[in-house]
Amino acid sequence: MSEAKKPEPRVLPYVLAINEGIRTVLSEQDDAFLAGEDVAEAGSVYGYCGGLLDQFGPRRVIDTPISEKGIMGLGVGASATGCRPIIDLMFMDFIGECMDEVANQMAKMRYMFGGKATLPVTVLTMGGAGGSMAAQHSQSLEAWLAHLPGMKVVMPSDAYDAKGMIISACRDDNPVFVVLNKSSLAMSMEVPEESYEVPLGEAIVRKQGTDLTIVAFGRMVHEALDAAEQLKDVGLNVEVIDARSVQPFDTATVVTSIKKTHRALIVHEAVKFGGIGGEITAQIQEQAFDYLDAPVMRVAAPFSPVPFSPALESLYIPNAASIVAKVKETLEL
Amino acid sequence: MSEAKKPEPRVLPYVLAINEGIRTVLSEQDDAFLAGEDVAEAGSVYGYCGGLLDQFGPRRVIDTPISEKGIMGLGVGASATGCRPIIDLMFMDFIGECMDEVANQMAKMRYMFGGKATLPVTVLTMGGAGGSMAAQHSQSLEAWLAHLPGMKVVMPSDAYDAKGMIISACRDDNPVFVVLNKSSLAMSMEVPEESYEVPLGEAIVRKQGTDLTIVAFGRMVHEALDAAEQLKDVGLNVEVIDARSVQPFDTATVVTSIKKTHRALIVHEAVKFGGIGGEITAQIQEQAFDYLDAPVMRVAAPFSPVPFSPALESLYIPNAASIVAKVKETLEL
Amino acid sequence: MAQAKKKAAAKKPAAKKTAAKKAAPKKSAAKKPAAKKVAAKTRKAPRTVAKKGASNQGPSNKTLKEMHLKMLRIRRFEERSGKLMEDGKVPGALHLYVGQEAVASGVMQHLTSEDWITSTHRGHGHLLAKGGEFKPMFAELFGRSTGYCKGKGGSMHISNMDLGMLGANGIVGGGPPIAMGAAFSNQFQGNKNVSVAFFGDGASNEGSVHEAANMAALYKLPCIFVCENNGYGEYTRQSKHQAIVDVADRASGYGMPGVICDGMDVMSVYEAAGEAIELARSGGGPTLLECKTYRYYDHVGIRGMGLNYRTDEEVEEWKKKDAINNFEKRLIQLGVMSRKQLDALDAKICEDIEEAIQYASDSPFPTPDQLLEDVYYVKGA
Amino acid sequence: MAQAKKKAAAKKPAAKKTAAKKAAPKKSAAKKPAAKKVAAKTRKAPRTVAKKGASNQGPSNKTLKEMHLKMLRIRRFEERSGKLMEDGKVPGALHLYVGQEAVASGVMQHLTSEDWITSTHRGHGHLLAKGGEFKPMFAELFGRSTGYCKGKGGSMHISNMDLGMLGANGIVGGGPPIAMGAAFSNQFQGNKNVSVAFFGDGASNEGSVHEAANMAALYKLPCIFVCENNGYGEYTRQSKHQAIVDVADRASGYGMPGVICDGMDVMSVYEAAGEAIELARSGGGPTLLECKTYRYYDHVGIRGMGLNYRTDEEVEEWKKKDAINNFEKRLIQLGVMSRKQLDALDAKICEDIEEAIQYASDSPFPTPDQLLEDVYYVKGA
Ligand SMILES: Cc1ncc(C[n+]2csc(CCOP(=O)(O)OP(=O)(O)O)c2C)c(N)n1
Ligand SMILES: Cc1ncc(C[n+]2csc(CCOP(=O)(O)OP(=O)(O)O)c2C)c(N)n1
Ligand SMILES: [Mg+2]
Ligand SMILES: [Mg+2]
Repeated sequence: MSEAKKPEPRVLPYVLAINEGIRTVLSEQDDAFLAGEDVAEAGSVYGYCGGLLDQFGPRRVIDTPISEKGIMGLGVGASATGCRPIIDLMFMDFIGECMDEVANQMAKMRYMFGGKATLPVTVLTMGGAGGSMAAQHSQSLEAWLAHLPGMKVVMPSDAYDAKGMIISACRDDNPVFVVLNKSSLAMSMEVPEESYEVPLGEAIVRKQGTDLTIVAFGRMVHEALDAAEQLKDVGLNVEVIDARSVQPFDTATVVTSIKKTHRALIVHEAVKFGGIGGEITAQIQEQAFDYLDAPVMRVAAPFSPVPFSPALESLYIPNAASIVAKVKETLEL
Repeated sequence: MSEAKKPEPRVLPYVLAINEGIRTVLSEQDDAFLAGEDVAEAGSVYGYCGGLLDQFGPRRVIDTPISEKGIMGLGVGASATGCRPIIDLMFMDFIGECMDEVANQMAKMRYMFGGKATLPVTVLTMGGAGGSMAAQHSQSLEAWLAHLPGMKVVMPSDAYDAKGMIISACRDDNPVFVVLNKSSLAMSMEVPEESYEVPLGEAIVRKQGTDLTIVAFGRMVHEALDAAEQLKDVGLNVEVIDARSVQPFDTATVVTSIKKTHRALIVHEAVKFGGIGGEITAQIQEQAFDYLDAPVMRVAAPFSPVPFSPALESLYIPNAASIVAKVKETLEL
Repeated sequence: MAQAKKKAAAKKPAAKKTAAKKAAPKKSAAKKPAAKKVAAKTRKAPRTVAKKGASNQGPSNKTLKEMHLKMLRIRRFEERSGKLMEDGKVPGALHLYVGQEAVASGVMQHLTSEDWITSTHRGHGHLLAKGGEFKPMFAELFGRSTGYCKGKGGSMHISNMDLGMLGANGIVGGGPPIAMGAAFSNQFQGNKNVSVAFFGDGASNEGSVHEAANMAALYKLPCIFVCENNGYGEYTRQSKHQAIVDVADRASGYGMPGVICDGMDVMSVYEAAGEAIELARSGGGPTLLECKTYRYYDHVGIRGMGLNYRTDEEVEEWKKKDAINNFEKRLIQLGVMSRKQLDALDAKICEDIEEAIQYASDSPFPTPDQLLEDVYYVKGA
Repeated sequence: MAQAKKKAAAKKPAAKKTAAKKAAPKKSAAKKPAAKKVAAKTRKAPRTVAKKGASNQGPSNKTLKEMHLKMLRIRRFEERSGKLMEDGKVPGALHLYVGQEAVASGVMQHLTSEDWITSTHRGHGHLLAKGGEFKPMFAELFGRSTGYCKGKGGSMHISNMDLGMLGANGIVGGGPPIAMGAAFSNQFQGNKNVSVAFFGDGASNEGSVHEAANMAALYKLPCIFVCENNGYGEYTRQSKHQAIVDVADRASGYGMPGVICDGMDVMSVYEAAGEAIELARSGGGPTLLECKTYRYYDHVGIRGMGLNYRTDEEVEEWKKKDAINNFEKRLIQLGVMSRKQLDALDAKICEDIEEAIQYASDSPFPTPDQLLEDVYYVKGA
């Protein structure tokens, strides 16, 4: 940490990048604390809070009862009164337990109070399927949050963004949900040791291309990049955009790309019907109708709860293969 | 009621049509009961449960504590075990208090149990703005529910449909949310005394037209019809479809219409971003891309919580004027 | 009035041991399963109401006058608001506090603007007692841009952060988790401020109250849970929404003291709240304070829906205990204020109210550009 | 074992008056604010554990053998499941019941398949005790189409409606509101069936449990709330998640009896549960029954995350109270079964388990077309 010469590029898995993001925030901001179920002594069931209790002590790293309404209320009340809470909601599926605190209090308090309350609270939560965790531990519910004026929602797809977006979220004076993905925990990449921000509300082009634009959310970015690789074999050069932020959504970056490629495919892990893909599709055709050579298509989860059996779950989750197939369909290949 | 000759056409307000819908169900189904906050002795704060306690007694018309999780759990547990509960959720905004019971239990139990549980439960709830009820008593959150495989969601726009859809919902062996609109309570029309169904999952063309298709949800149907009337003055003949059902959504009826009119406008009261309009837009352009002469447009609430002040609320809620303006924009008039 | 107070004062002082002690569960569990009852009883007993320090001598005349002023301001504000609603001058729903004035006033007498409170849908009284001013309050009820929330909140979200008032709340049970979070801030910041969550008997059945209470007790937060038991949740009387008579009975289940006071007697509230707040300020953790009270008006507005869910006799019976009438008699008796002074004060309040109504009526509505402001905090904006 | 039981039995019988009496709140309120403590104490006292009818003579040998069989089937099933998980043969999360067998077995001994239960994430034991069979259970854990849920639910949603088992639940606190709803059905239908909600000490802090308990007490539903207090919610010990030692202390706050029993002693559970269930069947309403117990394995799987949240000594201390070992000794002592018979039974169970595992392994996975089946109920489908 305190080496004299510039450290070698350092590779970190997503899980440790999350850890470092929180660690950085707690180091930089005296008013910040972390609270959630099993985040302190156990270091979170995913391990991403490991060592935080030791470093920052029980005043700032707090185990809570299994009381999501209480936990989210803690985030609302503490952030409105001068603290900068980081609230851990273990599984995104549990948001139903505290949706009132999220939707009616956290998201709305500033507006209802005529701008006189400011809630710098960050909620970390884990979405996504992939480990046979079944219907109540696998959901991607970002569309619910994005429908809530007042709330920001981001979905870091990799370790670098996970750290940077946690830092940005915690510096933001608005409530921000950082939706992580449990199937990405072991995914490694270079992550700087120092503190840095990844802006909220900005998409990023992960791969340049000309034939079609894929807009992917969270872990699906990697499936999209895989698909792009495979599509090279059939002579297709697709562009891949990592949406990164769901709310605010960076329509400009997406539209710019589509004006070049004339075709778009939205990919998310959430159920297709009512998922964020519909919103993005609507915005694309509102803003780039004349540029579209094909309908905006979507790859997303089908219309069922997440099944337990690996045999079904593997069919359920969008992947490179289903993306490739849909790209070909869009291009009428 | 027991008159010999056929009764005169009878006009009933929305609020009494709801009442008659529930009354019909309780008369027809011995296993049905109605439970909710202040539904029995007070007859609901909207008055639509008036007289039900007297007619059916306290065994079947039940006041509950202010415990939305408990109430929704009652609906889940009782419907899975042989009853046919009608659960009243006073304001749709309160769904945050019981979203787990709705989303993780009610919507998913059948699937998680491999099809071996059946939940014939109907939830009545009141959405919509218009009476300066402010941010926590005015929301339209049907998009959340429509994103939940297992749940049916309907939005009757008038008294006839309110009665018929309540009856259909209660005869359905699936969980159904009937989302009513509080600004429609006094709206009257002819409603038959006898029992009848309005199918769930079927849209209906309310006005034939050729120049553009408006797909409207709930109370917005009437604003759309008003707009259609006003648009006649500028020589436009728009078709108005009452979506009626959000989930399942009747894409076929909508697409058929658009193949005729080549233009579409979706109108709902919910916040535009992440609202159901995005989903419908996506489906329309997926299925009728080549028929569209203009982007599918949307009229919906802007990106803020519902404001209290009548001065702001009147700007916030979509109405005939904003629909007319958007139609003209779509047609580049 | 004095009677109820004395009864409360007669309660036995309980051992000072804190409720939240962290014994290993298995020990007391399998080894002596019958021990529960004893332990629970000890924890359950309310602490003594005998005063320390200044309050040992009873409140000063200044305090008595302040509490009276709080109550009267609320009463007149609410009466007038109700009329305005009936005249169609206040949009939306208006839940009035008339009858319950002693609760807000007795509790708030111990608080400064540094202390936080969360309120309910019935929030005007709390804000007024916390220092709310007539002008921005009426302006808010009228939906004007000069209101405390620029007209965006209205009655159900009226708030003032500078006064430590974290908002009325349209969600029953919405306040307590937020108050608990504010109390957490106080503890975290190491100050001596407290947080008070007001909620109703009906709200006590919401899961949110349960979770907030458990966490407050666990962390020994400076959080006071004030249940205003007015006997009804909307049109449902307490016996139809819970199988208990005293909400305070729930305190022992969280490991905090449960105390009952006469919510129609501002002195009873003042003393019980003072104890609880002092305990919280000194690190002793939360208290559940139940105030038995009554609302004179209907659930919404004055006459409401005109339902027969309670009898006129019941209302009249409670009005005999009227907090303001009885307290005024006492102030006269004690020579703190004369009838004439009281009448003058009343007249002045009414005058201020009319002036505030005029101010609010003359205030502009928010402009269209304000619709989309205040959704997010924007630096420098 | 016997000691704990005797202590429980020594509790004083309380007045038979029901908890949920509907006194007008204002009466007892403002008039006599101090009355609370007395009333609460009366309501709080657990009912006597002395048995009526058949159980007066103690359970029959048949009953003893059935309870033992239940416990042993659970133990062996769970041990084997844990191994299979470690071997990578069970996908997803597996929360094992080893250590807590006495609770499910003692409670379920009183139930038929007409009675409903809701379970938790730790649900295999409840299903087995309710009559669950090895084959469809292993098949479900393996995600096969022959499983109880056709492989769609897995461990966390395993269920069987025919056996009256309304599902394990991935949501902590998810079960109690559903059990309350099932109890409502029973009352509505006028039958004598009951509903039992199992939940943990950790779950007791969820708002859902609070709301369900209040409603069950209010309506006097035939619903028994069985809290399996194993001292931990995941890796957080009870003293770090609530400021009370006995979850049963919360019962009085709902107006229902709170009873504690030794969850490591199937006889203690059997007796306490018998009382509560009998009360519920006879229209006496709900009971909160807390069973002090312990899980031997980690929160998930056998070894879990390998955290040091509890000591080996603590685990060993609890194992001395092992429900099965001690009960087997007693069965031998009483001459109900011999060591040889017990060993033979054990061997047979293990054999059945291996056969079931084979069956499950040989079973087909669900086919792709099953993915979108069972989302809605479709008539005739
Ligand atoms: C979550 C929620 N459920 C229901 C309501 C509707 N509602 C508003 S006030 C009220 C009664 C509240 O009763 P209580 O807590 O006793 O307060 P009181 O009105 O008596 O002051 C109800 C049911 C609400 N606003 N929020
Ligand atoms: C609503 C919700 N919050 C958190 C979790 C994660 N979780 C699963 S089990 C568990 C601990 C439950 O503790 P307890 O109720 O005591 O049951 P035990 O595991 O001890 O049997 C937690 C926190 C969950 N599944 N659901
Ligand atoms: Mg009340
Ligand atoms: Mg536990």
